[in-house]
Amino acid sequence: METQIQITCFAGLRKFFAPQMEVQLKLPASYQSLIQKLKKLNPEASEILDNCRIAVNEKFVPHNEVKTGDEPVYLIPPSSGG
Amino acid sequence: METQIQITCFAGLRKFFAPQMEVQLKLPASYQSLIQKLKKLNPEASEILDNCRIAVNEKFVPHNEVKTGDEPVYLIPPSSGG
Amino acid sequence: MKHIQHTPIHYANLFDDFRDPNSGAVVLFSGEVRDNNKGKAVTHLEYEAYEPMAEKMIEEILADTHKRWDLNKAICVHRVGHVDISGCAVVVITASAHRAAAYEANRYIIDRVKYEVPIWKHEFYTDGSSEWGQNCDCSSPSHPHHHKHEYQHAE
Amino acid sequence: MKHIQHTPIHYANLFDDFRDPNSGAVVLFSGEVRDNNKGKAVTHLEYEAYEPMAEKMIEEILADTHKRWDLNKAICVHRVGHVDISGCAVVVITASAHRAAAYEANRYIIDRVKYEVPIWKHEFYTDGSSEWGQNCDCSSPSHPHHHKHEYQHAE
Repeated sequence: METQIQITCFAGLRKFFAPQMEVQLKLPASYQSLIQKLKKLNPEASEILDNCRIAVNEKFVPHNEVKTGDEPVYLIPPSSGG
Repeated sequence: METQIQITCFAGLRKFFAPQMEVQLKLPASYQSLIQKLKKLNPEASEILDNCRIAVNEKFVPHNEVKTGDEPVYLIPPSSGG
Repeated sequence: MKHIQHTPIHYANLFDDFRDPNSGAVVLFSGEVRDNNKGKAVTHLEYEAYEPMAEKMIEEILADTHKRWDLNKAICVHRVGHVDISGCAVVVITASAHRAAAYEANRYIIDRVKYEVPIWKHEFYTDGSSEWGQNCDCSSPSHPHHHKHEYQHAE
Repeated sequence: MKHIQHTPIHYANLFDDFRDPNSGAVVLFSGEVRDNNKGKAVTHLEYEAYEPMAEKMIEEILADTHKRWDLNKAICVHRVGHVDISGCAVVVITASAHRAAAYEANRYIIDRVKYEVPIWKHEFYTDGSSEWGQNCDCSSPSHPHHHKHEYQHAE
């Protein structure tokens, strides 16, 4: 059974994806596999997706961590503040 | 024959000497010999005199430079600005 | 919201409010919008942030800074929204008894804020185009990525 | 007199006048009067300068700084006369396209101004005594004196 995961995209990622979207993911799954799924949805976004950090519950999670729950995911492109 | 040299003292030097004074010096003489003369005038000023720079015509002069003219001499204690 | 601000930053006021009789050294850094970048004429920037996380991360960076240096005060405020040329995008102010700490801590804060905190600049050019900024050319194979390795998956 | 000032320094105004659309980084250092020094409570300071030489030397330091770093602007203003606690004794502002130059040049300027330029502080204490300041303990045998050797009899 697949779970619906809400994803928020910031900044340059929005050239490739909607600010908010939902993807189906069979849990448990690594965050890396979620990234792979997004790359398939839009191969042109591969480079920026490879450089993104992932945040859940306002904390960064390692890409190889396994996602078990349906908490929303925030994709964080490289910072360019200042 | 001795020449009258005008000397200006700044900051901590004025604990030991007047802001403006005149000393007699037989020219030519090194600036170091002028410092020696001032140390004799007030031995308590020896330490600060050893740490002073000497300025003539708004430029620093080396202590071993020889003074030939009667230009005024400025004694510059270690800086403490900022 | 202490560190992320939607209105213009008045660093002069920030600085005036910063008086501290115990500090002999105050250092202020202002990151400002240049009229050009990488050879293109810039009209203005727009900054976006993932605000709740940006707030928390700047707070943590300031706390880390206080642990590393003997500081009396440190603040950091970053704009979001539209910023004109010469407008202020980010301000860092540090105060310490002696100047080494104020300088070093100030630079440490801005370096970490720029590389770690989820804030992005969108540059608008006179030719009508726009681009999302990068603080460094991360895709270059020669890029050292020291900041990335150090902080990327940190918590 | 551009660099030596007999009236209070309004760094906020100096900073506001400092806008430069070509600079992405502006660093301001303010040296301020602390309420204590070496364990004694300070009431105020009085600064004295050998003004014509101080003016020329600060001008030269700024010129040297422009040779060493890719700066757009650099100013330095030092007070003489009575300065109260938390009052500003000296301000250095530097602006450059990127921040490394602004930070490094700023610190270079204040270091040289403090060690080389004929300006002196007279500290007044709450117990009624006063003392002429030293920027470092030059009489200590362990003191490296790097600044002195480098600059003392220069020119």
